[in-house]
Amino acid sequence: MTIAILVMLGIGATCGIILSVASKVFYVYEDPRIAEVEYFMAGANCGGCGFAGCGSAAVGVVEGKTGPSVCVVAGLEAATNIATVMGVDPGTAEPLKSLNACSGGDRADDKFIYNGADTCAAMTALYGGQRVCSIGCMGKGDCVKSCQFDAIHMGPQGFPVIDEFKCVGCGACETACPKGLLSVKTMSQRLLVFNQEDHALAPCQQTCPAEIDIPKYIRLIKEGDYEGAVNTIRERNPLLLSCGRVCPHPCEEYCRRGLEDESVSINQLKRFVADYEMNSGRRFPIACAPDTGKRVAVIGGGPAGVSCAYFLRRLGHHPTIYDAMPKLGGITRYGIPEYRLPDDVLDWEIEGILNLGIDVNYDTCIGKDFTIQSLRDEGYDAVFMGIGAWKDYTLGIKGEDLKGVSQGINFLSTVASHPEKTIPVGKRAAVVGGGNSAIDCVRTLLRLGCEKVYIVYRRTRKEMPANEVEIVASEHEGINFQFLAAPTRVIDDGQGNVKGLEYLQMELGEPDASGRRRPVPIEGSETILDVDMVISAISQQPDIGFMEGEPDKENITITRWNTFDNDPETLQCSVPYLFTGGDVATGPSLVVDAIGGGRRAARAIHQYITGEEITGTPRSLRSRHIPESLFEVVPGVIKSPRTPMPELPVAQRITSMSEVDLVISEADAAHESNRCLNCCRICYDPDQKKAQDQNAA
Amino acid sequence: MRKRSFFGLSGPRFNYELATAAVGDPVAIPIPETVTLYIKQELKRTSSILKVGTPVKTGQRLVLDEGSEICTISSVTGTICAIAPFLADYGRAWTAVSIKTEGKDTADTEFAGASEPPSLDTLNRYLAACPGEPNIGPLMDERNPVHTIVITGGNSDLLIDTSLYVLKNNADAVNSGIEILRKTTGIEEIVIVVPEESVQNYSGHLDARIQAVSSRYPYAQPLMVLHHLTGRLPDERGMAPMGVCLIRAEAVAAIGQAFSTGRLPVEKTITVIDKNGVKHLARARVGTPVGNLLKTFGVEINDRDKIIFGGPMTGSAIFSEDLPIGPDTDAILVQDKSVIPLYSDYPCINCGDCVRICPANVPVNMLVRFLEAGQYADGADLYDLYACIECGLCSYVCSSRIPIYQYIKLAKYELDRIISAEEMNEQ
Amino acid sequence: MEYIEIIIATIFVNNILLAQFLGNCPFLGTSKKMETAVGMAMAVIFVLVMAGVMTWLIFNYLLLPNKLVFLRTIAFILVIASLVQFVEMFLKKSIPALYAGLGIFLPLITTNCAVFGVCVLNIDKELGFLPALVTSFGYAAGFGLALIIFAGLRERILIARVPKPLQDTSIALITAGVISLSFYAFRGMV
Amino acid sequence: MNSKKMLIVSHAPFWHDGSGIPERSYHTIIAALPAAFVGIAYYGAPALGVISLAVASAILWELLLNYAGKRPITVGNGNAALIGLLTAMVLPASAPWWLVLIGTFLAIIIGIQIFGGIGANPFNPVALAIAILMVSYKSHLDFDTALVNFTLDFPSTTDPLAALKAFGPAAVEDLNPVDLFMGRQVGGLGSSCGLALALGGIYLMLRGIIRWEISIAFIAGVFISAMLFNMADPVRYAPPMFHLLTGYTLIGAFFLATESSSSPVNFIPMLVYGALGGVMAVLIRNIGVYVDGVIFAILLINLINPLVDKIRPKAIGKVA
Amino acid sequence: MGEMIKMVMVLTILSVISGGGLKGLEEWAKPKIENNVMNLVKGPAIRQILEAADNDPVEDRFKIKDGDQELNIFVGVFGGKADTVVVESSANGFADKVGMVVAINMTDDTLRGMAVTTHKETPGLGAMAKDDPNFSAQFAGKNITDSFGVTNDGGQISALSGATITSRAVCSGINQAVDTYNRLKPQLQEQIKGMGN
Amino acid sequence: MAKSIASEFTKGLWKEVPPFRLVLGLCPVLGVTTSMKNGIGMGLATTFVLLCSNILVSLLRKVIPAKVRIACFIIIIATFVIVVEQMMQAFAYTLFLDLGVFIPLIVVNCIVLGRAEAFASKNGVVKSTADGLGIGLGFTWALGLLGAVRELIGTGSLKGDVFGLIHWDVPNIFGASFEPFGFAVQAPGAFVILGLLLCAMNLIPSK
Repeated sequence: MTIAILVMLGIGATCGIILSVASKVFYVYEDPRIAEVEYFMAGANCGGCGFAGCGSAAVGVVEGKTGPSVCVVAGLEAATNIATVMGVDPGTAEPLKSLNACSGGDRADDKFIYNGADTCAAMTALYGGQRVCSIGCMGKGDCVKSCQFDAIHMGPQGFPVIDEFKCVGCGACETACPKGLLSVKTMSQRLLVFNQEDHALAPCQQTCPAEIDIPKYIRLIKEGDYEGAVNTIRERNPLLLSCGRVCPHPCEEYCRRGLEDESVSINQLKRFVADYEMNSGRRFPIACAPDTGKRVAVIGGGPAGVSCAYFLRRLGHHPTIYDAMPKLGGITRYGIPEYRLPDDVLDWEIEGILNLGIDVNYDTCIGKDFTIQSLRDEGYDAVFMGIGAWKDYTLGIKGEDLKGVSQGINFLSTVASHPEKTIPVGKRAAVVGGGNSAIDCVRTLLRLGCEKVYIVYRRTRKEMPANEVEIVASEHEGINFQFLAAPTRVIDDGQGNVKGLEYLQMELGEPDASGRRRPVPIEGSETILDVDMVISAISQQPDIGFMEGEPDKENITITRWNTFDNDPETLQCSVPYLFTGGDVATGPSLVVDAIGGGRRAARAIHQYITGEEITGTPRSLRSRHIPESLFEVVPGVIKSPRTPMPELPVAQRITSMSEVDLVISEADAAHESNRCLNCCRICYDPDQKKAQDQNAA
Repeated sequence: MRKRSFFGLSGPRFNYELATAAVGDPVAIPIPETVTLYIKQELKRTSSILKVGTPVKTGQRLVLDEGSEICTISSVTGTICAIAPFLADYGRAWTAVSIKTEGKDTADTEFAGASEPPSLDTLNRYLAACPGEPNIGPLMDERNPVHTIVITGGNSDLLIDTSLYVLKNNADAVNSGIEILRKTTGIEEIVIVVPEESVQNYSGHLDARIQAVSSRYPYAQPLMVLHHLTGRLPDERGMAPMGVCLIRAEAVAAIGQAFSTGRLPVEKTITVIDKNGVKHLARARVGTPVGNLLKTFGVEINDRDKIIFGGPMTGSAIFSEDLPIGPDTDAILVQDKSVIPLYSDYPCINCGDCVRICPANVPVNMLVRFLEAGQYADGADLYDLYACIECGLCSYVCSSRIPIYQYIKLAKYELDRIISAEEMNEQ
Repeated sequence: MEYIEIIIATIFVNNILLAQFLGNCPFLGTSKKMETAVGMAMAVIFVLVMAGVMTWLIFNYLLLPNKLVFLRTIAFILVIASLVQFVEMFLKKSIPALYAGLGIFLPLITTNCAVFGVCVLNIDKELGFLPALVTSFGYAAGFGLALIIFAGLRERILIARVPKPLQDTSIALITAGVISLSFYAFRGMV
Repeated sequence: MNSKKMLIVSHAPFWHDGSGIPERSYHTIIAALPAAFVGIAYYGAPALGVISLAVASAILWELLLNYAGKRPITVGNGNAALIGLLTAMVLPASAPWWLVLIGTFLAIIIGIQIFGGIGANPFNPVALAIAILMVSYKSHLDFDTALVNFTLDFPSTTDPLAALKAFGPAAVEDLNPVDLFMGRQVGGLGSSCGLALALGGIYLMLRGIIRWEISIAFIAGVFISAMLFNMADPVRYAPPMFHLLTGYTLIGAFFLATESSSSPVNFIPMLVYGALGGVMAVLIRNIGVYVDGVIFAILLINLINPLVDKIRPKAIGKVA
Repeated sequence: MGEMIKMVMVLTILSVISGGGLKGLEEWAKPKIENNVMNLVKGPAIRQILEAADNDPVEDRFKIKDGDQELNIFVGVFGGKADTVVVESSANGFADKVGMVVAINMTDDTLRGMAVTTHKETPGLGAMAKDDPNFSAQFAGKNITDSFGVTNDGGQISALSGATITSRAVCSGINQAVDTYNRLKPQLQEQIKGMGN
Repeated sequence: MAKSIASEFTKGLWKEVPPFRLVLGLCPVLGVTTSMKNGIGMGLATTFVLLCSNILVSLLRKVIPAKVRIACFIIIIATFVIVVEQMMQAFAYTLFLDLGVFIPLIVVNCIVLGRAEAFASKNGVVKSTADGLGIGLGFTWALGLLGAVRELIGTGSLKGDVFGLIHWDVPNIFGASFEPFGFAVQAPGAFVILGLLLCAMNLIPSK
């Protein structure tokens, strides 16, 4: 026993002493990270990684020759730790995922028959490849071959399909694709993608102000993946319930099916999935990037502000909304009547967004409770200005100060702020204007018990800027239209109340710069409309009275339309920390424009507060279209009727504020989504081929 | 197409065409209704100068933007009818300018005013897009001075007569071109490389040193000539550091002609080889659609045929009859679908035919495996990618029918991209 | 003559990797590139000879006289580990050039069964000092030879169109199997 | 767009010499057939059975793996049939059906397919299969035991190499080289007739399908090393001609060592490769444990093929 | 410096604990192991070569000093006469040492038999030394005055095919056993006297 | 917590089972698996060492200085290897003879040292126990499987026992006329069969 102990003592002590002395004597400086990385490796020096031992592997990691998951023995946990040492994203919080832009594949036409090396790269080297579409997938699968993780396979349509669960975001496919169709992006980067000329975009997506990937969400609806569809919309538009109800859907104008048949009812499909989520009883989870600790003040809780705050939050920042009203929603709540967008729907939607971790200060008004400067002083890294356009233009005629004369937005918001909806209204009312808010006013008046309601508009029905559906609906509800009528004065009953509205009859003259024919008054055609209430709803402008008290007002430039001067690409104002969006940036516009603006501003703010260079989107496609994607004819379409929008019967709806437009059924949604041609830039799935495939099957 | 001989011990032997008396005079091709010219520059949205409807004259210099060096020379008189981006081989983004011709051919006078005295700038400005595409760029590169100008008198591929024909019949123009080059560049060392069997046709007639090379393919390939003269081949940095500038005989003739007449030449001599292998010589305006030439010689094109710009070993197949001939198109080769060899998806079986035929001693069998696997850098480091002189003989003999030459070109192109991307990153 | 026989036996006939199955992990790990394989082969030869000598001395002069044969596992591994670490540190500081070519492979050797296994085999066979030295060298050279051959083959296999489930380790093992089979050729030659 | 003609676009060159893998395979089969016919003539129906089964099963294995791996069907290139034929030719005529099946399985699947199909195999598939069979089923591949039930009209009814191994050169010295060359000896059913094999080999060399350097170097390697052994001790080691004409020497030299994907392509490496194979074959026969060393010798040279093939002429224009 | 001391200390203490513990374990296990070796390895082999013996040779064993080594000697009783001793021996084989037992008839100095006990030879080749009865049978009855060797080296033992090394090892092992026997013969005779009966 | 311990245990059984998923510790895998019995015996021996060393390393992880930790781990592992060696000689001597030099070689098995360094030196005792046991048992079944396959193909039968506790004897599974494929139990066969098994494992997803 003793000898054994002594021998071991000798060996142990000798080894220990030699090693510890040697470690001092032969000390060589190394990057300290090498030791840290090595600490997390298995230390078995097994060589399983292909490096000469753990030390070499650690050097490899530090020198960037290999990734953090190099050690096969130590497993996942060690990989995470090593990634932390290296400052590489460990791939848990914001995983990089590969994304395929082309959804054309086989259906895109060929320009020649290719014979040669079986790789996309080689094929692309010959006259840009065989596809006519300049960004079409070649389908030879260079990306499939490049993927070490078996996450890409060639789909049945001849373009690669990515398995998001297997994808680790290594970026091999991105480099492999000669056409640059695959891009590896984090969720944040994906949220901030804006349409560009060289993107694979369907005409509808090019048109959408919020740039929603419409073909994708319709495809997902077709496949029954409603959650996927909702998430697709949410990547671009947080207010899908509201937009599903109030959006005038410019996208449908550009629907390729519309050229041969009726266009796909895109907005109803959006509303269908949005309502599906609301009625399913659970909120589909929304992922947010890891916290960055940056704070942003968002002034105004309307669609622009909410959208901006939502995207900032998903990018990991901390937005705080300041709103003058007791509830968020801005114009969508206070300017759009209950029967179009019910309050509880809006509440549900906004709650979901605020649940992501957005703080709100209600009833705090800029100019009174705070200034832009005070927010800066509070330590916000950037400020978003989204107060909208709430100041109505006045008619500028005599008698506007009479009792019974009010202004559109003012009127609508008063109605909206009284939940019991018992606003005293006159018996006969005239609303001046032809826009959506005029229609909203008349239809609201009707519901509030007004007996006879006129719309007074100085041009004809054809020129009315309001949505066609709205006009039709108000016609159904029995609104009287007084076209080609220019109000000249409000008539006093002698006690300061309205007795009537005098207007001048007009006729259409030569077209003006906007292409509309200019109304020309007919001399001596004054007519009096017998009303006791007049609402002017001609247009609005931002109310920027608070700027008077703003300390930094010298530097903040205001345009002559009372909007904040900004770079239209980045929405940055004349002071670098201030960004803007929505009506206050553009003048009165669509809700969906404001949402798009909020996202654009969020991108610029993100760049600003993370210290990046603030850039616009290169080759941006804002309000432009890719010429080659606009067709004259669309061969292969078999006519199929568009799903009509279900509505409440007229008798029911004019007696209450309940919602007029109803949601389509699941079967109708399936039908409607099947009508989609699943367009890409220049290719699409013709119905004829679908029918053939079905027959064949 | 030449098949393998029954006894496989000896490799195939190809010889270049030697301009013989049998080659007749070129057939003049009428001026087409529209010509299309390429400006070798990407079209960014719109051009600031050229618009649809702009009138142009023959010999007018066309550029996309003010001050741009890259130009083309209008070969006809007419009006511009279309400007579109064009994607050439290996991702080169060009701009195609189509001109609708008018009845009368009016010559532009800008060059006549600028041609005296001849200078490198003038050459670069007006002649870079002339028939034969003189390679002026390297002569202007001050960081990498050129010490030798090599005029490749031989044809760059089999079956083609163009170059030697020009050299033989335009000796005067070539001589004055050489003189211009001497004068403008100050380079004394100008070498004309011709196949050895034809040396006696030229020696004494031409005002430069005549260097004979074997008339066996691929000894007149540009890279092979370069190796013959310098003992080296360009590496991944390209030709620039080698101090040698290669110019085709036709380009030299064009230079000579331009300065002696004061008008920019706009006609190109082309060898047309039809489906039966019959050769015709033609002269056509640069930019004439291929279809016009083929129609003149009664060549019918069907689906799945192949039209090739250039010769059978190094040419480039095109996808439409409407594509125009360029200033560098020496030949048009048409193949019927019944004779087109198809590539297959077999891997290399290591038969070694390629290695034995390779004039550059490239270990093609290993190289192609690495290239197929996409390991371009390893291929260059371990298996002499840059020793390849791009003759295409390996693909010609490959039993597995691997498009080896395509892989090699692709690898060089991809490596080039990687290197330039890295340089971008470093900056 | 005896030593030549030992060398042939240890390199070819009784190859440590292919017949004795020792040292397989680095065999698979370091054979992907020829450069690595050569470095590893050199490092193994270097260390194995040193370790063979050290362990032989320890066993015959320390353990055997004290009847502590059972402690050889712990004693050997400790000695080998310390030796390797010491040499590594020494090279890194004193001969950086050698370290870059050979030293970086040293850590792989601590847990290389081949090194430890050969030391144990030497003792088990009760070899004398010189035969033990030659045997160690022979085994190490055999290891290097197999590694270099394997790396040569593997360079080609790595770029071949091996079916997906067989790629990498799986096909490498099968190749190693065939190499091992080929070495049957040397059977009975000594 | 549709009215346009669809032209074929490919990269240069636009000519091809017309050679292809199927041609190579079929010509090699043609070259191997005479030797196979000699085997059938000597051993009768069983030999024919082994050959047909081997060829059929080889094709079947490849077909199965093509389907399993969802890869293009490659049996049309004749390579599987060739491998099957060669496998049969080295087996004894008495090989039971299952042995043939296992043999072709090993050759096609382990030998070629799992490495990625034709061209990817680092080892000669036939040599690999036979080597595995040799170490697994010794008795079936020992010609003396295997062919015990055959009545053969040969000068000696024992395997000459086995006799040499067991009893030394004295036991085989009265064997006539002409008889051996004509295939009148016990051995693999298609590998004993030197004449037929040499004819086939010369045909392949002339066609350029196999490289003459390898075959000649192999034969020279066998001859010279056998001669040296014989000179050193004629009592223990047989003369070179004997080694050349017995066993698998000639089939190895012409058909196995020359298999393209496991052999070098450069001149010097081919000579080294072939010669080393010949020397190893004689070494194993003379001092190793196996009766015939050709199979293992070929596997061994396959191993060093990637290494020796690195010896090659300098590429042009290369500075270093 | 403190850290260095700690390093050395920890290493040393661990070594010491390990060494001490293991020694204890070894002492406890030693008899068991010896017993195992006797019963499981040598026993069967010895019983096999001395199948005809009247006694159980494994029971009847004794130890004898040879220099500073202790050797196990087993005794076989034939026809009531203890005339056979079994000596252990080993030699280097192909992979590792080949252990064997050699039975020697003391009356006429011939081999009564031998058997391989432990080896790590290749299955099918070297391992046949243990498994192939024809091989070991060659030795029975040979006179120990001859040196044993394989035919290749000019001896009389035909080697196992493909396992010349193993065959050589067996021969040299027997030669060693014979040496030992010759050296210890007087003591052995002394010991076995009185055994049997 | 309970769930994570369970997952530490089960990951070794399937998701990270050496040597199929973590291609490590190959020497014993190839060397001793000529039969199922040997495979399981070797696996259990390794499991014992793995378990004990994991526990001890985990207990001592705060005491051991970082610079000499590898040396210390090696001492700990080597000690347990000797324990196994002695115990096996005392209680399963025939198995010890079959496994031969591979028992002391457990000390250089990458898996053992690797788990000690990568897991036990950074985790608590309970987790380390679960990890050691899981990986060890995973190793055991992998070795057993490989042994069984080789024994079956190479001899046509399965026969053996584990420390005399469980016996199995399945003769002539493929019928009496089966001629065993001797390659399987020889050295090269070990590589090839392990390679093919790995391929089979790759076909089964790890989730």
